[in-house]
Amino acid sequence: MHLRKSIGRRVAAFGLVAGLLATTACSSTTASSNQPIDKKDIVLVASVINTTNPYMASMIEGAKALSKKLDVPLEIVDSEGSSQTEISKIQAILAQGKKVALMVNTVASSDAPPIINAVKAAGGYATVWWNKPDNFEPWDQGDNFVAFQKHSGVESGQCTAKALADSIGGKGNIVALAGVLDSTTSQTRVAGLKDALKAYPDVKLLDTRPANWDPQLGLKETQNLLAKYGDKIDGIWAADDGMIIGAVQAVKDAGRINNVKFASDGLYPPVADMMKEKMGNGAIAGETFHRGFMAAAIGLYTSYLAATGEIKPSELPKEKRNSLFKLSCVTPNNFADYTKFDGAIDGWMDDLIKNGPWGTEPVPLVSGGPEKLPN
Amino acid sequence: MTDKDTGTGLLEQAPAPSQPPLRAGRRFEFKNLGEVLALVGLIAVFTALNPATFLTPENLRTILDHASLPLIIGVGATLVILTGSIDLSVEGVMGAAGMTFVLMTANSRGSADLGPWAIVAALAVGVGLGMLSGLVHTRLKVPSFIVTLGVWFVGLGIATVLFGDQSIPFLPDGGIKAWPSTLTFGVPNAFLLAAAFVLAGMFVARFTRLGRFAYAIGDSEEISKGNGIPVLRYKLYVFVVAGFCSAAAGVLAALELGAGSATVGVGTLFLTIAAVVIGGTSLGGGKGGILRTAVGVLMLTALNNGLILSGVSPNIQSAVSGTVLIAAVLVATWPHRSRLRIVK
Amino acid sequence: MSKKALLEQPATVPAAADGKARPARRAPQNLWFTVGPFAVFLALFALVAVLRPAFLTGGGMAILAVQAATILLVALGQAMVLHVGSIDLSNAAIVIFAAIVLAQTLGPIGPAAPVVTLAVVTLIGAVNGFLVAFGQIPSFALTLGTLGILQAASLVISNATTVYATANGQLLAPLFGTAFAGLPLAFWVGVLMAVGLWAFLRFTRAGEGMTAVGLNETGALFSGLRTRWFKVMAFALSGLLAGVAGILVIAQAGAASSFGLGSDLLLPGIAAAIVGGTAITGGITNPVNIVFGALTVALVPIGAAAVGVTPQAQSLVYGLVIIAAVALTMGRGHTEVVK
Amino acid sequence: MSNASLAPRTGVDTPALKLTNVSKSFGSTHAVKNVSLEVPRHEVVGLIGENGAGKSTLLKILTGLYQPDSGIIETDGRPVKFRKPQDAVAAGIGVVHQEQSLLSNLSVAENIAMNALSSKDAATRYGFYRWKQLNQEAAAILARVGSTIDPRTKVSDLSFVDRQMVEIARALRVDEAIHAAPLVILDEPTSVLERNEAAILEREIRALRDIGSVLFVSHRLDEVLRICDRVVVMRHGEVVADVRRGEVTEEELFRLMIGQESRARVRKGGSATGAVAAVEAKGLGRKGHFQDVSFAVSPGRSLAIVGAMGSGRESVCRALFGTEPFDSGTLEVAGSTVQGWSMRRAVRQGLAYIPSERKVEGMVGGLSAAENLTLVHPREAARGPILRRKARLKAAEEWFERLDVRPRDPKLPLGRFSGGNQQKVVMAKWLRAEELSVLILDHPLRGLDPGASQTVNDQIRAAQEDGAAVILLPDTLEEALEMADEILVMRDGEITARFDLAVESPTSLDLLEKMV
Repeated sequence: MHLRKSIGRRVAAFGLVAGLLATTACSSTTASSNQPIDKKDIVLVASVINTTNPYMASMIEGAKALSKKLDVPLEIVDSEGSSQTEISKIQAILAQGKKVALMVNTVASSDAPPIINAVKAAGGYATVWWNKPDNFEPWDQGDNFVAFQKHSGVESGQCTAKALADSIGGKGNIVALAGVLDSTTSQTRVAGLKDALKAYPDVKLLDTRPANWDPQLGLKETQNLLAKYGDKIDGIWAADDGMIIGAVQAVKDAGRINNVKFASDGLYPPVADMMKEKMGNGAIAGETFHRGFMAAAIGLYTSYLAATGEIKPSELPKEKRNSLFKLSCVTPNNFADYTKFDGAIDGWMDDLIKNGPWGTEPVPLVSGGPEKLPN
Repeated sequence: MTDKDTGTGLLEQAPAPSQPPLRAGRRFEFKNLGEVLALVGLIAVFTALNPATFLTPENLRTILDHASLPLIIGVGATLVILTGSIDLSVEGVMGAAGMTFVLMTANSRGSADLGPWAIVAALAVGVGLGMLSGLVHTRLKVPSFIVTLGVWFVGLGIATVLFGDQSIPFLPDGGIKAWPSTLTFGVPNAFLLAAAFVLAGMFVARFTRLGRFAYAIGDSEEISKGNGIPVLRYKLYVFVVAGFCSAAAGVLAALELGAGSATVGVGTLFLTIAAVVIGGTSLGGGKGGILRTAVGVLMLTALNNGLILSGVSPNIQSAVSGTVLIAAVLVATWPHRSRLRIVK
Repeated sequence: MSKKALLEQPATVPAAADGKARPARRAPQNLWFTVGPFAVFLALFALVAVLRPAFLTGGGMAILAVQAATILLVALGQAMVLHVGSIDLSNAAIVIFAAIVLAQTLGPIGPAAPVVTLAVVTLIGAVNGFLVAFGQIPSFALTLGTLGILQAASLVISNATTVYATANGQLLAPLFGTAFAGLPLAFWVGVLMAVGLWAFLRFTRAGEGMTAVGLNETGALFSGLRTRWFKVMAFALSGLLAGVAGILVIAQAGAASSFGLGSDLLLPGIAAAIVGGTAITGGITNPVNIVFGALTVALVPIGAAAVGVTPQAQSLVYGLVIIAAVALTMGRGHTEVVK
Repeated sequence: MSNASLAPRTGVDTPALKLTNVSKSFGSTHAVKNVSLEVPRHEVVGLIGENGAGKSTLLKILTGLYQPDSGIIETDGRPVKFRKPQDAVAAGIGVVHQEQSLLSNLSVAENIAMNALSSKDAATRYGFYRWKQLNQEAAAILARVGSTIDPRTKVSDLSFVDRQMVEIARALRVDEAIHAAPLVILDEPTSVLERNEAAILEREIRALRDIGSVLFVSHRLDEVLRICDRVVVMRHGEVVADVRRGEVTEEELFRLMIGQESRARVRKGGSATGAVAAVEAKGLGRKGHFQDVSFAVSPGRSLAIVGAMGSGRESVCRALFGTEPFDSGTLEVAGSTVQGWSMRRAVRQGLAYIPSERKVEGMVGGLSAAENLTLVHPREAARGPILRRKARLKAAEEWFERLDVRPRDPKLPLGRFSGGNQQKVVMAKWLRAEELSVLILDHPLRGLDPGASQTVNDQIRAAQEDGAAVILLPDTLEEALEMADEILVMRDGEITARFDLAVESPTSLDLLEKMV
């Protein structure tokens, strides 16, 4: 109860705050100017979920490469896995009064509306990657929400499921590691997996466990599944390569690396190495190819083009505003076709600038969203 | 934050005032039987539900393997909680120490190869972070809850900075990476290491000043001070020990994963604290022990494993663990209920 | 005579510690207790503003207020629980639960949805409090358990996916769409709550009773106060305020999911309460200062990004600043024993 | 402590402890001012003074918790400086604290050795405990005070008296450390002991005198005069008298202590004002605590319950107030049987309970005195649920005046008042009730100096005259004989005797006979 005697001070404190507010009061402009922005006023902003996941690291790499090519300054936002942090950091950059061309890999789909609203209020342009609410469409939000972009999750699941099922001879038992429980990306990929397995009546999906995109949890969950099903497991599917890294380790520890096949999404460099080395007699049976650096650069470049006025979002067809980009299915057989890209990021950036965001191999635009789940 | 009776010792009797002095020799009292019985009951239930899979050597090895990290952390966490403080920095320290270890031993990035010194360096990081927690807590009188919360972020930050923006550092196959999962006497090395930590912790708690003073401080800091115990110094030591344990767990986790990851400790904090509480160590300090925590860890690990084996939906798994936690504490504290009991 | 010493030592008497605290230097400490959180916030804000003047001119304060709004509500609820000497680890899970319930009910029942949501989560908070007070389960362990249960409940009712508030979203739009003195209405809702709680603690018998419970529960019990119900009330308030925070989540994002926006408010909430001068031991709380605590906690990541700290080092900075801020502002309780 | 020699010290004439002009101040208050005193070998020196006279500060200086601002402390003729408690131990000073200072979750042996364990000791090697040796040493020391407690017992499993024995054994432990005669400081050890236990303690103190010397701090003048060879009186931080036992009477000591004449003690019986008993217990029992307790107290009358430790009288009082349950018999308040009895209901029925553990149970130290005063019965301090802070302050000021509470600032936290003034506020908190019907007092004078005791007793009488029924658990039998209209004697949970003081005049001896 040391609270008394302090009303005077408190009043003074509020006075100070009020003064402070007065200085900042006139700031939140609603002028969502759709005027082209001069190139030298633009700042590229790439917002990633964290900085330690290989996919995110690749996104950062791509953003940096594009920034260098375009000669436009870049800011990286690390969300630290938290929606709260993500939104506040993006807003902090907007608060500096710069005109941003943003690419954001949202932590959760519900983050998209507040981010878009903030960008709109600051007169910037944003492209959202991977997650957004289903009913939150760019064409309803005006030009500042330039586009939503992703690779098809269903396709990814189908791709890898097919490769995995084939590798075990169309017969056997598999288990699946999903991402965070409420993630649409994970859900679409699992839906794709299940859909593809319909063509393989002899392949049984024993169990699906969430491993939160995390290698450590991938390891633990795989250990549990191995204990539960023992030698019954012939294949392990994961919604992302982060988890497959843990799963491979668990299977190695169990001494079954030659008997279990893996399939997952992303072809991260470490997994690419495993595939290349034909680890465990070709244990990595299937992957998808798409790259964080490509996604980040496509997203940033889309926003950048809108910001400079080179494209006018409202005039774009719908598939260019809610877009699905090509995803390639990788097996040990066609693996060599995809190794060339990782070493040539700069060259790819040149292609991107030449061909535009929708027409650059190996990830051209294939169709428009929203993604349909298979029945 | 809890300085009153929050004793949760299963079947632990309330001090009976009229009792004649008891014969001592507390090491084999029946007090621990409550938790052990619960563990046995849990095993029985899951064995009944999964007759073919639960009680297999392979699954038991999996449980022991999964128990090893929380067991190691539990040693430090129990000591800290015995003094009446709490250490939330576990996951951060694990991340920082794990990354330090991976980057300083032979790895795919080739950053450095200091051989065994990498382990020393990683443990030093843990000791340093433990010391940071302890010093801020004891010297600046900031509650341990909030200091270690801050150090959690500091540790994660260190791990993230070390990770940088390069590729994942992998440990080469074979060699030290295979050690944790190699079986000795049919048991994974990781668990043997954890068992060694638990035994060492029990020895410290019983036979050293550090352990005895931790109990004393948890009972009453004022009285301990009056008895000449350098309270602040020993609290600092306890945090250093906790940092050491977390770092050791971080190294072990990195070895098991075979790669560097800033979030290598994810999920271990609440698991460990729940295990400490279920084991019957009082969050108020002064009551409980490391063996109790070990039993608590085995209970929770067996529970998680058993739920997966029984095919319980992952959506409600956290609810089952939460209910078990509440039920365990409720059952343990029910005999202590009284109109005057203060719980915080 | 020791043969039958029937007089029980009251089992809960802390053997010492009472009355030995000798708060010398009362006046200056008291002054600092009053203005500390504000001063720390001002200093940090000034630092950011000097290093990056654009932050000030670009409406940094408004952005800060948006971020601080939910943290503030969660922190106020946490502070009420800390005030009676307990802790609520489940209140961020309640935020998400409330957001999901609201998102699902907003369409069907419109304006009644927020009311229903608040009633449900207040009840959840009250159940927490009831189990602590009457079940005599330590709050740390109990709310750790309910945290798990609520997470599962959110996953189940949302079917483990994102739930959208499809209709009647305009009901909540003014919270972030309307500004007052440059700051969004949502923030002022939090400030209003803070002032209300301040008045509640200062001017009502129930508030004073809660203070008494936090300072010395045994003493309050022997004075015939309804100590148990005060605890239930504190937890119910925590649930209610978490529910308001859940409403803000929907107002801000229009959708909610189990691990989405609002799910990570637990630690910032506790940090904001303590940076706001709340004593973790109970009985010392100034809700108005928690406004500045929440602003400080919200400022650190924004400020660090604005000042240009590399992304990798930002959580390092966050940890250090929070420790320093708490060391400067926290309410050093009624005893000299710090746990 | 560079000068603590391990060799046995010689020279019987040098005092065990000598203070010369020791001063200590906190801010502008001089807690201890130019204190000089000696404790010679093989003597028991009494130290008395009102609360706040500086005794506790002096003790803290002697035990190394405080450092004096100036002055010299000598033990065995050598000047010493105590920077920490271990230094005092090394110099052969052991303390039995006023409040229990044992670590209840550790064993007896550890507690006895704790001071030594926390520095360097033979019972540890490189920081590792040698339990066997530790237990043997403890058993040896316990044997010296005639106790047979197993040193491996956990302290929380011990009875109160056994704990006191452990405390004394621990104070003796210092002489193990220096192989010489110890100085044992006993800080008001009898204030929490029952009379017959106090007798045991007296025997102990005499035994201690044979092996060392004793500084005995107390409030109880009769006790000091009985036990001590010399008495040092402190007032306002200074030594105002240093006299041998035969040279003073109790009244003179009282005058020296509080600087005024002692008021004559006159017993004044109450008179019943109503036909219906304010509270009546009929065959009240609680398993394992007390059984078949029956009594009735009418408004305006007072009942004292006496008994030794373990008599169950505290439990009875707590059951009356709803703090503890009872499982047999009935309780009637104002003529009607109570159901679902709880503290809250008791308070609403006009019962008041002043617990002996004042700081823990009786008050909320962190709240201001005014807030404490109106916590139970707000009356004019609140309108409905809303507090009226000004009205409250005014009410508090009136009570402060009436009870002479010092300092006269009801806005200060109650924890910062001295014990006597705290007790006055705690009394006032209950006396404010309009409907006060039963006043239960559990050791109301514990730890109070004579001046404050008188105020408290006056208030009890005043309440009684206003029609409250008083139930008193006195510290001493004299207190019971002085205050009560009726005395119940309890032993082992049962009533063994009743005395109506209007018709009979029992002596202390009569009561004691029924207690043991």
